[in-house]
Amino acid sequence: MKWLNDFRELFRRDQVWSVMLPKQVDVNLDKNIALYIEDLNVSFDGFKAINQLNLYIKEGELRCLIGANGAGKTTLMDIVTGKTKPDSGSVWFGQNHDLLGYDEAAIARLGIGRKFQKPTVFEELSVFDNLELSLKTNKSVLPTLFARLSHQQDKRIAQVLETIGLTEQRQLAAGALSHGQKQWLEIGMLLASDCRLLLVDEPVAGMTAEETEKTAELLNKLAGEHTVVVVEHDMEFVRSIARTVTVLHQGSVLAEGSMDDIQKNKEVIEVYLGEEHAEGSEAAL
Amino acid sequence: MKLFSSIFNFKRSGEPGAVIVPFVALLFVVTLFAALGNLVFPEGSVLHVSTYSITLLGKYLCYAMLALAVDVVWGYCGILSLGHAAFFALGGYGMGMYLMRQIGDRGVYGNALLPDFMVFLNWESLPWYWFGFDHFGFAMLMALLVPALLAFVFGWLAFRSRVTGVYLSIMTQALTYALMLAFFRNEMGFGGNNGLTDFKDILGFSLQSDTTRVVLLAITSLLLSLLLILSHAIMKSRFGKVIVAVRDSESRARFLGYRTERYKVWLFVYSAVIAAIAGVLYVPQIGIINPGEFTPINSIEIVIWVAIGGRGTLVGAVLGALLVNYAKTRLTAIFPEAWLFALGALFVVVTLFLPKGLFGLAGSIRKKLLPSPAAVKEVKS
Amino acid sequence: MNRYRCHYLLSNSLKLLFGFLLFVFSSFSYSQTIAELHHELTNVTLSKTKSVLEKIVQTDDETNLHLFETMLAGNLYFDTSDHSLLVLEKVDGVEQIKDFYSAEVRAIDRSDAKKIRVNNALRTYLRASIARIQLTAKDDTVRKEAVESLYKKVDKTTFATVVELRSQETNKAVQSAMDLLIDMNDAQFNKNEQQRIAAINRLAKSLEPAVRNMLVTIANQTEVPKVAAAATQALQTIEAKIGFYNKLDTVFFGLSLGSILLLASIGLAITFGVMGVINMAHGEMIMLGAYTTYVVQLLMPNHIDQSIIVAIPLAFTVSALVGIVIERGVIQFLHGRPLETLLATFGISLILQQLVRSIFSPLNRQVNTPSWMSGSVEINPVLFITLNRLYIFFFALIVFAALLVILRKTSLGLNVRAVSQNRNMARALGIKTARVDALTFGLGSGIAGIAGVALSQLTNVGPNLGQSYIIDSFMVVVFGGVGNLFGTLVAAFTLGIANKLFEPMVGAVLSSILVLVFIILFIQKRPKGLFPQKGRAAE
Amino acid sequence: MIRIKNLNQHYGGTQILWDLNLDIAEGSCTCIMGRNGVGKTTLLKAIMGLLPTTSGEIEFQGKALQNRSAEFRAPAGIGYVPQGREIFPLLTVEENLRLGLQARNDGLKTIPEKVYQLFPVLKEMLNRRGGDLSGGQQQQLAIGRALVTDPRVLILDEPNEGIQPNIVSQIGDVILKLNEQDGLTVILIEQKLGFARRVGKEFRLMEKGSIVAADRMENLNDQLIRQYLAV
Amino acid sequence: ADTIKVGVLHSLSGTMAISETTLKDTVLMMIEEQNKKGGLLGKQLEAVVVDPASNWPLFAEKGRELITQEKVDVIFGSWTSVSRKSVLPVLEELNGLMFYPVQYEGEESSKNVFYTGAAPNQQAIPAVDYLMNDLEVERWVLAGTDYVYPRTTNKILEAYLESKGVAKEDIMINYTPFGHSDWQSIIADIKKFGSEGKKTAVVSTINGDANVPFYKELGNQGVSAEDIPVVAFSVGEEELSGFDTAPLVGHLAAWNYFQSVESDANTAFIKKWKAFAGEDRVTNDPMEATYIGFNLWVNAVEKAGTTDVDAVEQAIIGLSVPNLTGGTATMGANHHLTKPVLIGEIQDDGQFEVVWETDGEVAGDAWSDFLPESAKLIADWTAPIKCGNYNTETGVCSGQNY
Ligand SMILES: Nc1ncnc2c1ncn2[C@@H]1O[C@H](COP(=O)(O)OP(=O)(O)OP(=O)(O)O)[C@@H](O)[C@H]1O
Ligand SMILES: Nc1ncnc2c1ncn2[C@@H]1O[C@H](COP(=O)(O)OP(=O)(O)OP(=O)(O)O)[C@@H](O)[C@H]1O
Ligand SMILES: NC(N)=O
Ligand SMILES: [Mg+2]
Ligand SMILES: [Mg+2]
Repeated sequence: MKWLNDFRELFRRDQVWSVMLPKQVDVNLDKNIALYIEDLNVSFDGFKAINQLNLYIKEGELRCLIGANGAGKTTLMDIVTGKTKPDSGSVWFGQNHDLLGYDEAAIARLGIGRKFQKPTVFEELSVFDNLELSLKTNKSVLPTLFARLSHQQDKRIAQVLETIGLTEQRQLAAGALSHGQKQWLEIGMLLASDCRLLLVDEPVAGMTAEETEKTAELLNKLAGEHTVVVVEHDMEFVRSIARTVTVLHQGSVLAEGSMDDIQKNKEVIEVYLGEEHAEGSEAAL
Repeated sequence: MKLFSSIFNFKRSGEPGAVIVPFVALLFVVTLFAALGNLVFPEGSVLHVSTYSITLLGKYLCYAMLALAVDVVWGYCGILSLGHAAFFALGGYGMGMYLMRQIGDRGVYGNALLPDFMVFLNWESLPWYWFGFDHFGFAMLMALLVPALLAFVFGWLAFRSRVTGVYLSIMTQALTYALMLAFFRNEMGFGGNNGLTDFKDILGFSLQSDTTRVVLLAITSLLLSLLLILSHAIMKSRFGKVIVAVRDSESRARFLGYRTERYKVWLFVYSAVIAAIAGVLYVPQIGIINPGEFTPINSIEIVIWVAIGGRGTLVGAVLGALLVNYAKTRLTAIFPEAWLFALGALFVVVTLFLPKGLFGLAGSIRKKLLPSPAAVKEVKS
Repeated sequence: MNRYRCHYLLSNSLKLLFGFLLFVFSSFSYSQTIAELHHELTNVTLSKTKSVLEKIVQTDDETNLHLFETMLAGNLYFDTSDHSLLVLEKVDGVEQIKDFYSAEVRAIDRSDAKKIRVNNALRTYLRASIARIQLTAKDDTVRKEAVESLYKKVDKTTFATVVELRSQETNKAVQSAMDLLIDMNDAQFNKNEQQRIAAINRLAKSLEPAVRNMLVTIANQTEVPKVAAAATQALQTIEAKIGFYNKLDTVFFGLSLGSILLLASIGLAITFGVMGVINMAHGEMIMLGAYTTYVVQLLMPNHIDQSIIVAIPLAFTVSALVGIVIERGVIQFLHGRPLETLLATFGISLILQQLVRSIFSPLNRQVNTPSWMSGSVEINPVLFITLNRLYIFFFALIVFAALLVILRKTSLGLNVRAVSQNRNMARALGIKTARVDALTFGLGSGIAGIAGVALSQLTNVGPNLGQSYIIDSFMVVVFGGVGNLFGTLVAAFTLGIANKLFEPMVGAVLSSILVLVFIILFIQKRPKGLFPQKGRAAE
Repeated sequence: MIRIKNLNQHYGGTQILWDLNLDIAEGSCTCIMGRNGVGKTTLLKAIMGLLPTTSGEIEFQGKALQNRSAEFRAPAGIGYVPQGREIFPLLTVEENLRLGLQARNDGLKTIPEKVYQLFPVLKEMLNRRGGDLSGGQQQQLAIGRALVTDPRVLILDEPNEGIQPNIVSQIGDVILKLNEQDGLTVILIEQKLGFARRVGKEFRLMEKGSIVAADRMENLNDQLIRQYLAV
Repeated sequence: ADTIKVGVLHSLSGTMAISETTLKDTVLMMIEEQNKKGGLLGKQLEAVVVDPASNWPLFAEKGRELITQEKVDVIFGSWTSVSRKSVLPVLEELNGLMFYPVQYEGEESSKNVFYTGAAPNQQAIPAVDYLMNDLEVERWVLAGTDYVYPRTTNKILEAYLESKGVAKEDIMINYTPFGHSDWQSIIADIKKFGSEGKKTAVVSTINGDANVPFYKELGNQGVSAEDIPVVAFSVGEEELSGFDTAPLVGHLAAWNYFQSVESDANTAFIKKWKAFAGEDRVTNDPMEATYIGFNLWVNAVEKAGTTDVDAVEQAIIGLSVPNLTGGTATMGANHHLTKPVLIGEIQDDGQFEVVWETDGEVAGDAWSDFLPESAKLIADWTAPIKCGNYNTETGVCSGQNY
């Protein structure tokens, strides 16, 4: 009877027709919380990937999400960005946006950007074009058709290129980049998009120690103005950026706290860190 | 216009764009030459161009436009439409209906109101959907609007439901197949299998006159040039980049905030309109439109023209259409009983040895001859 | 069970019997008249033949059955020189001219033997006459059929004969056939109203069309209202049953169409569904299979019944080999460019079509149906299942099962899936991708060839054969879900049955259109077909 | 065991490997390092025969490989764990593993238990599609699959990418064990110095498509690191 | 020119190649023979063969090519009505000449076309008369492929049957798409329709490829000619050679020629054909129409002393040549021939046996008398009317393009 409800909706007197409402209301962050995730559940063919998960991310925070392989970190990001629909639970962006009711594009337009675990870029477009498409602009059809690269935007892209060290490859097709370069490009796309909330899945996989450091620096700089959620397995890296760390295990939160607390946590050591990375051990070879 | 400013900026725009201006110029020269050759130079003169060649050229150019339409969606957005002949045919039927109404009482039964095929099938009155088609403007509007609307509805349904890849291809094929069966039915009121034919004149000009033919050819050539330039401009715009991005990774584009389904729908509609224009121009030059135009094989052939020319290159698609159709004309005349071997072999050989089509071949020959400075730089870096 | 076949066997054995009898009696037994009549038969025009036959029937001569059957089969000839009757028979594909009476082979020129022509009216008359003679035949089924042939129309004397024979009849089936005839007679002509009604009530159990037509007539005769009412009621019972059987019929038609779609598309489910080659030459692989069947029949003209069994492995081999050549020669160079395969295979399909056109001419070729596949099984008078379709239905299921086993249980099956998903990684694991590709494409093509054998039994064997199935095949594979064999099975039967459900309502043309629209709309609901690839990787 | 001489390789018009020379001794455990994009993956692909090489020689156990097709190399004893995992996404975990069996020379028809001991998670997921696994799980599957082929030399391209820390150290243990106890030759591309130092016995540094430094791991000093690995 | 060029416009590929290739061969054979006789007007005939590939617009293009580029003097071509309709404007514009050899729906008479196949009154109507009078048929199934020829023919037949007092519910009409291959339901329906007591017959205008599956299903479902005879207008010897006719013996076809007809001309023709095309080849009605058309053209050219279209057009009217069934074919002023109508029964050797024929030749009627609008029209290309669609009520000619 969905159509009946739709129909009724059409004649509600307390509101104008939904099509006539202004398209997007800005995100309300009164409570200083950017992302609410409550009682979330997802299962795939009976396998529970996310299990009664609750998580709150503060506005401007840089949050690290760690957890065993298969704990559900990527799946969580999938849900927030609208790729996967959960079985139950709620995901709100600010006070006024129920993300579960939106599709991917709408969520992205709210200012939620994402870097994928497996680097995904537009392989046949040049590095430059990849960045151009990521810019924060009006992304409707007509404006895009008549859009022109402004001087500012051009400069912004140049800046990003510089940051990610791909200035020389700017006209190269993104598909021809090496794995690590693609990682950088994707980070660059995040930078260009100037998102409110960044979801970054394993940014330093395949990077050298020094590049890792540089990434950490970058993310630290982003935090504050942007809300950043980072998933990583590189503990050194996590330590270098993290203020709060959340540990996921089998789809729910196992522990949350500062890096030091986490590294002491017996359970976390057992299921995730192993002795090597436990607090007090010969840390970080 | 911003759109057009980018066209002339060839230094940055890479290869396909760079040849559009020369190609359009060539097209103009050929058209002019053909027009003069047909109208001014008498038969027997070396410069004479026969009416046969004019109609043939007109047909090729319509097909070229059709190839352009397919290249826009397939080459740039990866939407392999195996049903574009449907839009072409619908446009053609729109024009055909206008031409049919122009016959007036000059039909064999002398019935001013009804086309002949309705008379001998005992139709009492003109069906409602034929009304207005005696007005050229309305008929042209419908000839473009109906295919556009069909493309919109089909695209809106399919792209919104995220029907992609071969699923989409086969559905477009189902679409044109269903339309073909429907138009075969005499009850539909479009002349059944025989379709619409025996046209007399267009806007008062006799279709049999050479001048009309030449003018039609010139219009076709002009529109083809315009559409080529417009399509190029669109593909060079940011819209075009989004389209390519959608082809690469549609979901990634969505995560960047692009409503990819809308981009696809509009591109699809644009392409359908090009196909419809091609159909509109095709019918008066060919003199018949019938459901055979809807056959799925036709749509597959269009795709082949594009592939042979080089997809995603616009001019390549146009050249592919011209080449294949010229080859067909020649081969059917030279080896009426074995030309299919030659044509089939051509398809196989081009696919195997020219993965990027003829246009790609031209490009790589040029590269070999004069390596671009950019390439040299890349090697060193 | 099989009408033609029974008839054939019977007439052969009777011929032997008569040959023997004739041998014994030939020297003295012919009355003047029958010989004269036979002679007259060779001299009349087609329109007068019937009157001569009527006179022959009057004689009740022993040769009549033989004469009528030979004539009915179109084998009765006469010698133009002396107007003696001849029989033309084909023995192992060779025509033999025999003497009608002695059954001895006669050494006369074929052009000297002229046919005694028959037309439909004569055939009807001959059949009725044969039936009358055969009411006393030895064979139960022959007797039963003789009685049944009287349902439509029976004359007084013959009816009396039946009534008389009924008391001596021992076979149950023949008895009930006779009873039905008697009931029909009673229902119409019995003076006793009670008995009439009783007969009508008994007839309500029968599904014979003749019974129904008769009841309609009675129901419309209002002179005796009670009888008419009984007839109306009996009709209702019958119509209800017929309605039910018609539904069964539709289902069977749907299953049959489905099995043909399945056969046609199952090879494509491999080359396209599993390997990802948009194989426009698939239809031509089917065509090659059909032509192989034709060639096999040419090579063994006297063993049509066996030819089709021989054709199956041969068609598989031919199409598979051609498939392998295509794969090695063209498709292997197009890996990772699936759309280009469309182009190249389209070119190949043009070449193959033109090739058979050049070799076999553009005309359709005649493929005969083996006797064991022709005709139909009569389940009851309103429900027949044609044998060829029944066999093809089971054949399709067997082919499907075999394929499933190959893909699920052999390493080829695993390897082909691996290769199609990630060619380079498969190579890095030591899988011989070239071999896997060739074998798989060969398998898909070979199965298309087998489909050709089956289709040769139903449709044209001509250069366009493949064209007419290619669109349907793609539709089925896509509707079922690319890469899912089980989906292909379900899709084929769904589309088959849907088509046959729509057809009686809106006609064949609209029903095809409706099915297409249905598919288009369905795909909106399930963009990856009935059985989509699920999971993350399917994105 | 593997000897590469003057290897050159192009992508289209761009040369990636420049006269590359490399020697891998039997039983060694060599770590190849270098910045992003210097051509490490390209080198491994060339060894596996997945890319056509322009010129040069690749020798394995004394036999020239460069003209043999890729299919030949796994049965010859090279196990490959590619960068980016390259799992067959629509095959189940078990099928992914079973594919490795065909490259074995001993005709074994069942997946060796050893693999499950090393990566218990695989046993749990046997009937799941490979593509559904999490990134880390896929990585384990990729290593497991390479081990199923029973290789003489194991080539790993950044095997720890996306792996949880305790498993990383497990993988380190596994590699050490395979190398030291089973005598398996190992070539490893690794960006994380710590891990490289722990398991590698030798190192090779790459820059712009050539090997620019080669030595025992102990001798990997800060100067080299700064010169070739820093950004 | 030193040769007289004869254009052949028949599809050699695509769906119609099946039927049309034979006609191309027939023309080639006739040309060869004529050349052996010394050609025409002292010149050799030269065939120009093109392949319109079953693509209807291509007929117009190739027609133009033949006339303007190849400068042919006459064209033999076309099979389907739509292909003829496609090339017709070109013929009229360029004043070409074409001989069309296939039975068709009528409703046409062009100055530039001679129709040597049957009009509906030379095939359909006599066939129905035969069924009604000789076989006492009372119920009718009109089954056809969904296109103009069957539609029109069935319209005419429907009007005709109703005029003979057949009730509407005793007529069942069924259309199927081109190449229809699944006949199960339709034949089951026909069986049902035919089992209701009245003698039933099927009048089939099923065309081309759909016939083989149709007859196979007919045979398998056991519909015998004695129960429900099928009389076909588009099934000839050529079509029958594509299948096993044993189960179909007794079903009928109406044509103006059968291979089995015994006449000296036919025997000679068959012999020539077999020598030309192959021992296993058969002849059929459109071949006879091509034969007649060719001979008429040759005679007309000789009579006119030129190949000029206008002269030949006038010369040919009233000209007679022997047909292959022992009679003569005379070209009427309406560009249609006189033809005998024959009804044949299918034999198990794939031939037809004539079971009925008209007493003499029937003149072809371009405009059917059984369609209200068309009944008013006549075609007469002789003076003073000189028009293909002359309205006898208004006295006006319409629809001419030259
Ligand atoms: N579409 C799917 N179908 C089936 N199972 C799935 C699907 N998506 C995820 N899973 C399962 O859900 C679990 C969580 O996966 P997820 O990718 O979120 O893990 P993760 O925390 O990101 O791990 P990693 O650190 O290894 O990337 C895994 O066990 C995975 O197999
Ligand atoms: N398909 C390709 N076409 C063109 N160039 C390519 C291609 N693949 C890689 N390259 C280029 O080759 C160079 C080497 O790539 P490769 O993948 O070997 O680097 P890598 O050393 O493995 O880097 P990473 O540590 O990031 O994985 C890179 O500069 C890349 O841009
Ligand atoms: N004229 C016909 N049969 O189309
Ligand atoms: Mg993950
Ligand atoms: Mg790499």
